[in-house]
Amino acid sequence: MVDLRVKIGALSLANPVMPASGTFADGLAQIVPFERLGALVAKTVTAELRSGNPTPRVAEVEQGMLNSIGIPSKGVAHFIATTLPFYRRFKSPLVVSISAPSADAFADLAAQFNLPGIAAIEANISCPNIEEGGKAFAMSPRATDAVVARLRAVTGMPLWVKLTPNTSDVASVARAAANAGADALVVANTILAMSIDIETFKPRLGNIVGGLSGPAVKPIVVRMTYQCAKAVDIPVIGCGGISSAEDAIEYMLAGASAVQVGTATFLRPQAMLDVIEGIAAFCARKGIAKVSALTGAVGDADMAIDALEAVP
Amino acid sequence: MVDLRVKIGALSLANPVMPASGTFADGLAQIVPFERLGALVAKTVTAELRSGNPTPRVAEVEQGMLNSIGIPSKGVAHFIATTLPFYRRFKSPLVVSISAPSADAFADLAAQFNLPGIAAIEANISCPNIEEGGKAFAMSPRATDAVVARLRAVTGMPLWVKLTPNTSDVASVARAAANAGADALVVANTILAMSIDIETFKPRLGNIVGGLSGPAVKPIVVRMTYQCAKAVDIPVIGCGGISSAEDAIEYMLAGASAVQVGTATFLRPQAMLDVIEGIAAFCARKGIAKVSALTGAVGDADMAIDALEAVP
Amino acid sequence: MEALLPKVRPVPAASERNAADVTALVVAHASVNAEYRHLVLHAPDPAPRAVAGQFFHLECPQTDRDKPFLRRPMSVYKADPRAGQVEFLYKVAGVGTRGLATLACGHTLRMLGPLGIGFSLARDWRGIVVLARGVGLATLAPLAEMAAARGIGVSAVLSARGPAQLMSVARFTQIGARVDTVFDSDGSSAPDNVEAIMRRLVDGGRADAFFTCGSNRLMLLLQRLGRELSVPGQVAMEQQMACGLGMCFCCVRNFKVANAVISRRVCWEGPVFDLDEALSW
Amino acid sequence: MEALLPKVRPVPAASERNAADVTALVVAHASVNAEYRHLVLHAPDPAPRAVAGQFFHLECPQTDRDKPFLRRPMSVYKADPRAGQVEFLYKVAGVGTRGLATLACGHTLRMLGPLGIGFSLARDWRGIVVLARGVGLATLAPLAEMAAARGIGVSAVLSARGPAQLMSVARFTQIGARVDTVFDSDGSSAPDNVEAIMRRLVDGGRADAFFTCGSNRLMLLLQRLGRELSVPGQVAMEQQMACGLGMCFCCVRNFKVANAVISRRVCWEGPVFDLDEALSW
Ligand SMILES: Cc1cc2nc3c(=O)[nH]c(=O)nc-3n(C[C@H](O)[C@H](O)[C@H](O)COP(=O)(O)OP(=O)(O)OC[C@H]3O[C@@H](n4cnc5c(N)ncnc54)[C@H](O)[C@@H]3O)c2cc1C
Ligand SMILES: Cc1cc2nc3c(=O)[nH]c(=O)nc-3n(C[C@H](O)[C@H](O)[C@H](O)COP(=O)(O)OP(=O)(O)OC[C@H]3O[C@@H](n4cnc5c(N)ncnc54)[C@H](O)[C@@H]3O)c2cc1C
Ligand SMILES: Cc1cc2nc3c(=O)[nH]c(=O)nc-3n(C[C@H](O)[C@H](O)[C@H](O)COP(=O)(O)O)c2cc1C
Ligand SMILES: Cc1cc2nc3c(=O)[nH]c(=O)nc-3n(C[C@H](O)[C@H](O)[C@H](O)COP(=O)(O)O)c2cc1C
Ligand code: FES
Ligand code: FES
Repeated sequence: MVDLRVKIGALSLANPVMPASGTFADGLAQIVPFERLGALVAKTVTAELRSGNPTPRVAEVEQGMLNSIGIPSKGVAHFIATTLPFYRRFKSPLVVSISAPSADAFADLAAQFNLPGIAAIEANISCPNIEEGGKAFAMSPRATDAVVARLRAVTGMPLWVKLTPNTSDVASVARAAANAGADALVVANTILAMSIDIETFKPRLGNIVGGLSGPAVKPIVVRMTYQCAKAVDIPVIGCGGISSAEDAIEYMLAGASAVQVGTATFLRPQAMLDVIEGIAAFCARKGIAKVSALTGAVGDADMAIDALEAVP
Repeated sequence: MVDLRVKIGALSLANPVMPASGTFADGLAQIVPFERLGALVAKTVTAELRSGNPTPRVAEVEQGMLNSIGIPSKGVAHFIATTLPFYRRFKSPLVVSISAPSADAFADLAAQFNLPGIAAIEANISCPNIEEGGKAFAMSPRATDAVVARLRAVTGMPLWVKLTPNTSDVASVARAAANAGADALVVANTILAMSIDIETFKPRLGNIVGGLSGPAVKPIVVRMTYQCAKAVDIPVIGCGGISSAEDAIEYMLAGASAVQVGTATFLRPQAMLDVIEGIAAFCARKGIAKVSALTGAVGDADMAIDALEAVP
Repeated sequence: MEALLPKVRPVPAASERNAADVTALVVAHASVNAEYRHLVLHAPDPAPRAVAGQFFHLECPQTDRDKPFLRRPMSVYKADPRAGQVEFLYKVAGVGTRGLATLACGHTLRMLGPLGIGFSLARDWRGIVVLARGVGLATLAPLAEMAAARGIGVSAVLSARGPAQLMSVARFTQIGARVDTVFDSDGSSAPDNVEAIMRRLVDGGRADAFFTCGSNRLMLLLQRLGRELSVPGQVAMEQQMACGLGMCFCCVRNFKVANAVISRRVCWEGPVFDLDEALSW
Repeated sequence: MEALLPKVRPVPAASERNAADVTALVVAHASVNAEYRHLVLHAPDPAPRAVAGQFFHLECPQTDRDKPFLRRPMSVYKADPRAGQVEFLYKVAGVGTRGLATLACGHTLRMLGPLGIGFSLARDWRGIVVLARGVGLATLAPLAEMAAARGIGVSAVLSARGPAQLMSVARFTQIGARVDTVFDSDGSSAPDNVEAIMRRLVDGGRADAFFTCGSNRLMLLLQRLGRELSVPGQVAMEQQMACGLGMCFCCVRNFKVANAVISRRVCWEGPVFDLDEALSW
């Protein structure tokens, strides 16, 4: 039997597979026994009511989808009254994803979740920061440091920080988050993208631009996971285009301690279960006793590099 | 008959379709009559001999490929002696792509191409800048300004600047390039990515990371093209995942004045010809007399935005 | 008041729903006219227990030309638990439905469902009026059968571009529905005429409730009449979907409830909504 | 010295080459053994004019399981301009070749070629020795025929895991080649034994040149012998490719020329290279 348990800091998960925020809700309980998931990750919640973006909010592209949902939220009070009790029925640890438009607002929100039944806070800092003209916090190490430090000050909970791929230097952002006290990083949110209907000349999303997710982003986010895992000592959770056990294993080899599955669940609602079973089968076939041994096991040290040398 | 001509600053092209640098060479002349292309874009040349990266240099992923060629180059002298005379045999304008490790070296190299038979210089500033610890020039507006200003000082040629998608804020980089005197922008180079063979645990590229190109990047680079075209007044040339006339039209609607085709030529060597014919057929069907009317014609002004408003 | 049930009906929790992702077998698949196709599948439980107004999320086949990425929602056109069958009536519109159209007998199809909330019939209704156009027919045909099975009379007004585009008339006449057909080709589908027919049906005591699907214009007409004549109604709506399970919030539409505009997920709170609350799309 | 021709031969310019991207028709496709398949295509000009050592870049079909993105290079196993046919012998190795294996008679396949530089035979050679293993057989079989057609004697040493993995022996015997087979299963493929066979062939005056393909180990053995015994040679090499046309510089390998290590594109300067210059891979 393969030992599927992994540790994300102080938190133990029964297996390394969990949903990505915003791609998971109670409706999936019809198909997937939530007890079998490594963790449950709720949709990002904001302090206030938010309506989200205009429709259409989704468009499909080659091997991926664009979304411009825009974090609709019923607010923190509704979340605590309704969503939290629902998820507490399952024994898998619950991760609460939060978002706010400033570092102070983030801290205020996080402080309201010092509640039993919550295993970790995931700070979705890929959202616009009103103090930086709407640039996402996670686009810059400085803004990341500021918001994570404020969050750390108000919560003793395991604090996960979800980064954006829309940045020049994800490793520096990762370091900033780790130094400011993050317990783990989630790499990453969606990549800003766009699609136009050439018959109507209209953008396919009501919001004009949106986030790309699905298989198309995997090689980009695997690279970021590798860079982040090299840059920090805290666990990295890989997220982007994972739809099979092979994808999850690739992320783990690149340095991820666990993975989140998003878009794949829309295509195959039982995708997370397949990933868990496939990882176990892979480890069994390879004689790997603990899945945690995969983390960072990429063979990049002893690469046979040709001694190329140019002549005219 | 549809008028396929487009202008890139002072330069007139017979049609808006040209190859992407590094995906085009004399070998294609067996398949594609070079006279039919809007322009010819040579592989990036450096001042000195360079060997490029270790093998494997290519890996395929879903709807795309990774490459880590690394700009092997036989140097400027060989280029002028051999490559230039070859391309000069064709009447399509020749664009020479150059790369160097510092702003000064860029300028030195560009100055050597003030030669007849060259229609434009494409500065591939997505390459590492040794003065910024190896970060690509085009990752920051400041470094972009510095290198483009130096280039502008030494060349009266049309100066195209090729941006990298690996940046937080491509619009600011675009503005920096335009303000420093670029005549056009090429948006964009490849996206840094990675792939690991889960059977061997080895990175699939000898260089560990490489550039993602092909259909997978299209929605991301269409978005960047849109952002850049909104940000600057100079023409933008779209490049990333174009393999059909539909793709090219989407880029033009987003704001591109012309397009470059890269990876698609590897899959279908006659891809550029198909794109040219397809654009002409599309314009004819839509009653569009001039292909240049497509540029920036996306219908983003009068979007029907729902008045969404959340209540609990 | 049972007649108002759709308005106050609470949205069922996940634990009260019964969707599953099943593999269904194509047993028949044929063109109905130039645009529409009729697909019959043998499907394991719980699929054939779908009720009128519910839908399935279909994994459309990839072809050389078309590579649908997301699933596509389709209303159940007929579901027969005893025969273990589910049927769809669909229009070949784009990437996904073109893929679907390539399915041949013996092929399999992954489908998730039954999803969403179907139509509700109050126990004290004696007659309902169904106004359908285009794809709306697919959604409303099983409603007519459900009503007939409960002893509720059905009057159907079926609108189409022309007689060649009309479908499923037999589905309505077989259950003894009174059928009016209106066409663009002869002008009978004009709003004024449709309104006149509706008023006659209401006057004739045949309209304890209105049901519609498939046309924004007809929905607005019926909404106005319903408000004027105090006839409750239900509308089945469409929206682009990703998950079909209430998770992604892609599929929202706006509704007017009291004085506020709220957004609801078509896949989870719908696709059947109270006619009075629906907003134009 | 014509015997040294491969070393000084200039790489032909694009204008001297004749590749085209053609649509070929599958006329036969069968398994040769558990791993290898033999594909016969009817192909328009210039495809059937390919010479031994050249290759094609094949657009492998996508399947539900496999979505090859890039084309795959395959040596021409036989090309017959009169019959208008091109044949391949390939090993089902991964995504692309699994896709290829699904082709049935009547299907079509896009293929770009002929590509690269084939084998060269000096006019004054009387006998050549061919040492092949695995996929190398596909590449060297047509060379043997080309040599025979020019009146050059062929001695072939064919290496395989066991007799069941041996292929194409008839292709060699039919042209009157002297064939030695060596196997892992009985130990006869051990380097010492292969070396002994080679030395005997050289001593017997049968080796004006060595040719090999398919095994790094055998390539190194032959290189060492060639240097010691002053026998020139050619080796056909493989490398991952994207374009096949010399454009992308993906397919480079290292060669030792004089005292420098240089890189060459397998698709453009090769795939056939001077044995003496090749470096281990
Ligand atoms: C609950 C529900 C039930 C439906 N029932 C039926 C049915 O029984 N029969 C039927 O023919 N169609 C039905 N539809 C519509 C059907 O889902 C779309 O026609 C289909 O998804 C189009 O997919 P495509 O890939 O063929 O077209 P695409 O290429 O995706 O799009 C073609 C056009 O249809 C629009 N479109 C795409 N998806 C949807 C969608 N989900 N809803 C509305 N418009 C869309 C696009 O914007 C575009 O204009 C239903 C939709 C919903 C939401
Ligand atoms: C000039 C040339 C001629 C060739 N002729 C033949 C032939 O006649 N018959 C034959 O069976 N094979 C031949 N090959 C090898 C063949 O191209 C590869 O086996 C094939 O591309 C593998 O593709 P795949 O998708 O099935 O496997 P993949 O899943 O792509 O890879 C399977 C394994 O093969 C390796 N590989 C992939 N592509 C190549 C390549 N181009 N060269 C070397 N290794 C590769 C991969 O690294 C991996 O280890 C030739 C290669 C070249 C370069
Ligand atoms: C429809 C949709 C909604 C999303 N909503 C959120 C969200 O509320 N909060 C968040 O942190 N990420 C959100 N994401 C991003 C995902 O959590 C995930 O980071 C991304 O989709 C990449 O993973 P994938 O390729 O597996 O989908 C959303 C993604 C999608 C597709
Ligand atoms: C094999 C390969 C080599 C490339 N070499 C260069 C280069 O030398 N200079 C350059 O500016 N871009 C180079 N590029 C990037 C392309 O020009 C282009 O920007 C990128 O591939 C995106 O376009 P595509 O998706 O159409 O391929 C290369 C791309 C590939 C795939
Ligand atoms: S389709 Fe995802 S919430 Fe409705
Ligand atoms: S495969 Fe592109 S240069 Fe050889």
